[in-house]
Amino acid sequence: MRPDLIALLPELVLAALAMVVLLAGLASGRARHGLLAGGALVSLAVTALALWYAAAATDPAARLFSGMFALDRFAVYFKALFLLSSALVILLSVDYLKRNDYRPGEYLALIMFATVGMMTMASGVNLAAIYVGLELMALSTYILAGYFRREVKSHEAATKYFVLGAFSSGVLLYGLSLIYGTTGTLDLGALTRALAAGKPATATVVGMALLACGFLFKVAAVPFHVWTPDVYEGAPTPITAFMSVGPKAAGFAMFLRVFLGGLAPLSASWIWLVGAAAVLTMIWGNVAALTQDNVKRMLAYSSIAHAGYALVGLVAGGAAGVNSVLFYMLVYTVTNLGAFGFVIMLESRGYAGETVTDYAGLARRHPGAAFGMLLFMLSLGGIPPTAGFMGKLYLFAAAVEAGYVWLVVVAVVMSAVSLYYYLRIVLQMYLRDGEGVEPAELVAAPWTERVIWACGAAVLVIGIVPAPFLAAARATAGVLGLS
Amino acid sequence: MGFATNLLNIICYVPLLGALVIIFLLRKEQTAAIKTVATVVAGLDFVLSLPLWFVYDPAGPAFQFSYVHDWIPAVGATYHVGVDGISVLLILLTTLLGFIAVYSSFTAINHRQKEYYVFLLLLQTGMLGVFISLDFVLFYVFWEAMLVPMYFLIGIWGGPRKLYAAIKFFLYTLFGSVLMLVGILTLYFYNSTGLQAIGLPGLGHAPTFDVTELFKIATQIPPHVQFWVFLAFFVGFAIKVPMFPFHTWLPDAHVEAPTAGSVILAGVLLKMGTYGFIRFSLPLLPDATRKAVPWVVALAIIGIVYGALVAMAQKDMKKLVAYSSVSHLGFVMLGMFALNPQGLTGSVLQMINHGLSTGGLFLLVGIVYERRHTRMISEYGGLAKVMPVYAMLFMVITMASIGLPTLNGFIGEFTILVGAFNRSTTWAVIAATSLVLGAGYMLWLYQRVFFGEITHDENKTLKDVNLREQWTLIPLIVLCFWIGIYPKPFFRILEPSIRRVVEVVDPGYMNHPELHLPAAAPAAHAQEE
Amino acid sequence: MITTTHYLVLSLILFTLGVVGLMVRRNFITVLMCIELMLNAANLNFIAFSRQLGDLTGQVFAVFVITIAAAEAAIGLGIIVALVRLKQTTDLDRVNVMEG
Amino acid sequence: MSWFLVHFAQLVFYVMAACVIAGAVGVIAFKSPVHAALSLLASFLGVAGLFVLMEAEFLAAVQVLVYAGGVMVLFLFVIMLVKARAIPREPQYVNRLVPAAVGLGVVLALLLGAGMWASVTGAPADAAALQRVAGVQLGNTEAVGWSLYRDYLLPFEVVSIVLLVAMIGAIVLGRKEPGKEGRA
Repeated sequence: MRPDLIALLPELVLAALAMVVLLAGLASGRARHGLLAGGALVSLAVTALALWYAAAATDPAARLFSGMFALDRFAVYFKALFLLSSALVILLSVDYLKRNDYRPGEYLALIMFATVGMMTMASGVNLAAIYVGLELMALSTYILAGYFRREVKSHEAATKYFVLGAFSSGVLLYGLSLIYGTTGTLDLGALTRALAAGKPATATVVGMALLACGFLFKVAAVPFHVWTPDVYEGAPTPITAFMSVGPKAAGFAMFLRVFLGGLAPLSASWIWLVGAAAVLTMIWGNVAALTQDNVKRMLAYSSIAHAGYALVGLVAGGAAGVNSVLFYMLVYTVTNLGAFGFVIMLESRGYAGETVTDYAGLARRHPGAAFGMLLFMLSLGGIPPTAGFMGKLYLFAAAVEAGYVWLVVVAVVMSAVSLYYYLRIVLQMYLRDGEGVEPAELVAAPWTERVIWACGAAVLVIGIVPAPFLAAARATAGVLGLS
Repeated sequence: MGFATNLLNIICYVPLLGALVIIFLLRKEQTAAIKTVATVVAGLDFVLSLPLWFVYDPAGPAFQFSYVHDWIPAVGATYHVGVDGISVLLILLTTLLGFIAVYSSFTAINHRQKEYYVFLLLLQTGMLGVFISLDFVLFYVFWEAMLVPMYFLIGIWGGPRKLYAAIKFFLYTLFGSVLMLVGILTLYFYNSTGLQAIGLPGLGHAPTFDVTELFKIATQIPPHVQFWVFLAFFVGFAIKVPMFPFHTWLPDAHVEAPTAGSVILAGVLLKMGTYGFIRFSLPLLPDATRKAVPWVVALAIIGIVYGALVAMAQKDMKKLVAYSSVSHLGFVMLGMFALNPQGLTGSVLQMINHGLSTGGLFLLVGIVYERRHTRMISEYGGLAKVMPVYAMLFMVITMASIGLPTLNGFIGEFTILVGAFNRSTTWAVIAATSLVLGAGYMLWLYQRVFFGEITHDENKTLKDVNLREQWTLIPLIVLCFWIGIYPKPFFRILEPSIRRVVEVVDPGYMNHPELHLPAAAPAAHAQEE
Repeated sequence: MITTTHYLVLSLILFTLGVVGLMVRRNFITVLMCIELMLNAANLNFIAFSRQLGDLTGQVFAVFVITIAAAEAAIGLGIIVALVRLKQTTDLDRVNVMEG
Repeated sequence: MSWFLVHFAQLVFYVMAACVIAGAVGVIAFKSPVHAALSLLASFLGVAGLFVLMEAEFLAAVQVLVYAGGVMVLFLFVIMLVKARAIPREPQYVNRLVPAAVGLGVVLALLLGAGMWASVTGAPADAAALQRVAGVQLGNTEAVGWSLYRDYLLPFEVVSIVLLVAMIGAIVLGRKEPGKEGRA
């Protein structure tokens, strides 16, 4: 096979298998949820194998498909992360799909297509490839947000997500056109060379700013976050879980690649922009989360706040900054999926499951899962010995090294504030007895619980023995044109 | 790699292991078995920690029983534990109070017992970890991880305002410790690559969080860096101590916590703040420490007087003891920031004394609380008639607390005053005057509770302390007398470690040989292993 | 002489009109049209720059943009149809069952 | 003759530009979605005309076929489907229009005033450059086609998946869901 095709093998395999799942779904209708989900999981596993093979067979420095595509360690890490998060989301969806009797085929295929889009984004070294990957991911996610069509809230979520998402794509695209026009290229490497040659034109800076706005929207940073709470609350919980990890991580992959790679010579112009966004995001996300009674909304604001922390890593830049964001995305993914898994478990257990008070006394009735949720909340708050602490330590260390001590002070103070709302949930689960809050119906959610267990174990393991995971998130220096 | 190398790990993780046994092997109905396991584990831990006392060699290297293992090579964090004289005493205090806390909870805790003992044991591991860590990341992990079980102890088994108190405790201490993290990172990068973007070049050493490595650069850190790092550490430690004006979480947490929680909180947790100062701030940031002396001492003296005055006005016994802690810890800080061997030695000794006497006071309050379910002083009176043994025990602990000669408090306070006097007569005079206040509120408390007529009928039938309750107190009382009558072994074990701190933080001081303590051993050269 | 700048100014005006429309109109269908206006503005830029630079990239990219715009429109209209079925309205202000 | 051509091209540009802007204003201003859609069509066609003027014939054709032919029909179809009762009346949108328009007008003026286009100077490149691929002189359509399948193969394939997803989406979202609807 040609090296191009070998490098693209994971995407090709996943897209092909997604179509198979789609067709199988059409053939089997509403039945066979388990079988189809199993098929989707096997597809993701096969893709992971293909990824392993492709990574071994491809020169990380090669630029394939006429300079569009790179399979460096940065890309491989993010692709593995996307496959992991999509697999967990599918596991979290199985019980949900079955209970609500929706067609599984299209749903699973859309998640897989979105994953293809994300993988393209992580590998793209040309703005055209990144843009089409982004749109593939975004369009799939719009549909998924509105997939559960009997729910009014789901519609509201899809509508808002679509309008604001399309708007941000328009802004991003306009920025892209300006950058293209003033530098004459969409290739990130050529872009760096063109920008390094001299003082950038005004139009280039404007284009960069518009691009940054579009990217900040995709990672749900303030002031482009307004869609997040409504969409997260309204969308079906498995989809909310998906949106909070996969597309967000993909957004950061793109952000790192474009801003630290292609636009690095403009860093003097964008660093204050992104830095200001990081500060606003951390403050607003955490402060707004303090008053939320709806757990999904609270998690939405919390995910906004976490985007702020990750932006700190972007501002820090350098190899340490990039590595810390990579590691943080892994930490955030397992923690957040675990937390959403708990919400899903409660919903499927017939609790109202959305307001904080529904969590009263759960530690007694579901001690295992509640302990998992305790770990997730501590991890999101950055308390050792959980993964979240290691993630933040690494992230903040990178920023201190780069000299952004004030930014880190804001970040640590806000993460102390965040404990207030994470502990509210813990407080309900452990410190209240929750008499009178009984489940309406008991439906088994075995897969959801298994995901909670797995994520809980991962949170502890990464928190106590972070070295191998840090090593995996490393070795990206040089990839983005850094050393 | 024998017993000695792993001793600290064993001491630290035995409680964790016990907690896991209780979680996985026992059902929550098996309360007797749970109590037995918890007591045995806590007792075993205390026994295991005793070799430290006998084997630790004051004349030997600075840190002993060391164990180093790779942990996060990517950032230069190692799993490094080890103890010096200061930490040996604090570890012994922790294991002893840990055992007493478990043993004293048998009848006080009646619901969710399994979780209770699990959290108590986890807390034990966290506290021990703080005292043995010689790596900043490891230290920080234990420092914060320990908040969680304490949060639950207050929040689940606490008094009426437990939720408020638990969250206040958690957020206050967390807020301080996150700033400390920024300080740690600054030190870390100063030692290695520097903070390039703000024009601070580093020293170019291999990146490490190892405290013993960082000690070596203490004198090379420029003053302005020291200042900011000191400030960051100060917020973290001062909240924990707690120093005035960061103390407001303490009365709430103490009053709402269950008896064992209060014992641990007062006995060990507060010491973590003072330990942080003496372990990190003083030897790592000597210039900033010297500059901060007037400010810290001022706060310490305000704390001493304020704590005593407020304690006097309390109607609730636990709250009274809580405010007395603010006063006593002000004393500890005063001694420490005298920055001479006497002050520092007295300060460490007073940490132990406060752990013993205040731990004892909380146990004593807990005993009557279990019987009457009130802690209001006005609810009692004339208890000496119905509970003579209790009254006697209470008297001894009270005397220990106010510093009567032949008891431990006297030795600690006296040494601190000597140290303070060497620095400034004014400090010593103010501090000494406040001792009168301390005696005042404690004796007044004693008088109101034990003397006079029995005004409440319920009190007439109160049972005296039973055997188990006596046994929770007797070790404390024995130790109080021991330190009060024959403190020399304690001085001996502390002296070289204290000397090492003073050599860094006030090198000029050591040039005056006549100021040395009589018990001083020949100055062992500070050497790192 | 019509220079590239003429086209760029025109595209900027078109883009601004799209953004204004998006902000002031609450009818989902009109909002969708405004998004199309923004994409068209970007395309005008791409083609103008392509001609200025003598580089085909802009034109090729514009093909992608048009295709994706069509896909976006299809999905947007699908959401509208579903919305009308459920709530009998295309008013974005009334698509609100959750508080702010 | 060339004088005439230059002026004719100018005339065409201004007519088309007017068409584009008037169409865009119409989209915002018309209350009736049908009128708005027809304005949008005018705008699309104007853009297509400008593409021709810039010698991007292939793009102009795509613009007419996809937008004017496909997307517009889709819009009109949906507008007919949802019927008038679903269209909001928006009585006070003018109030919102004024501040928004003023704000964006200021931004626009600032951008133009800041010399945003100062770097774009000089005459456009030789049009023949746009019809050449790997040194071979072709027509515009062929050149774009070559480029699409050769240099831009990867995005092209991804875009084809995007279209597939859009198809799935339109079906999934548009089809009637059996069972109880409108559960809150």
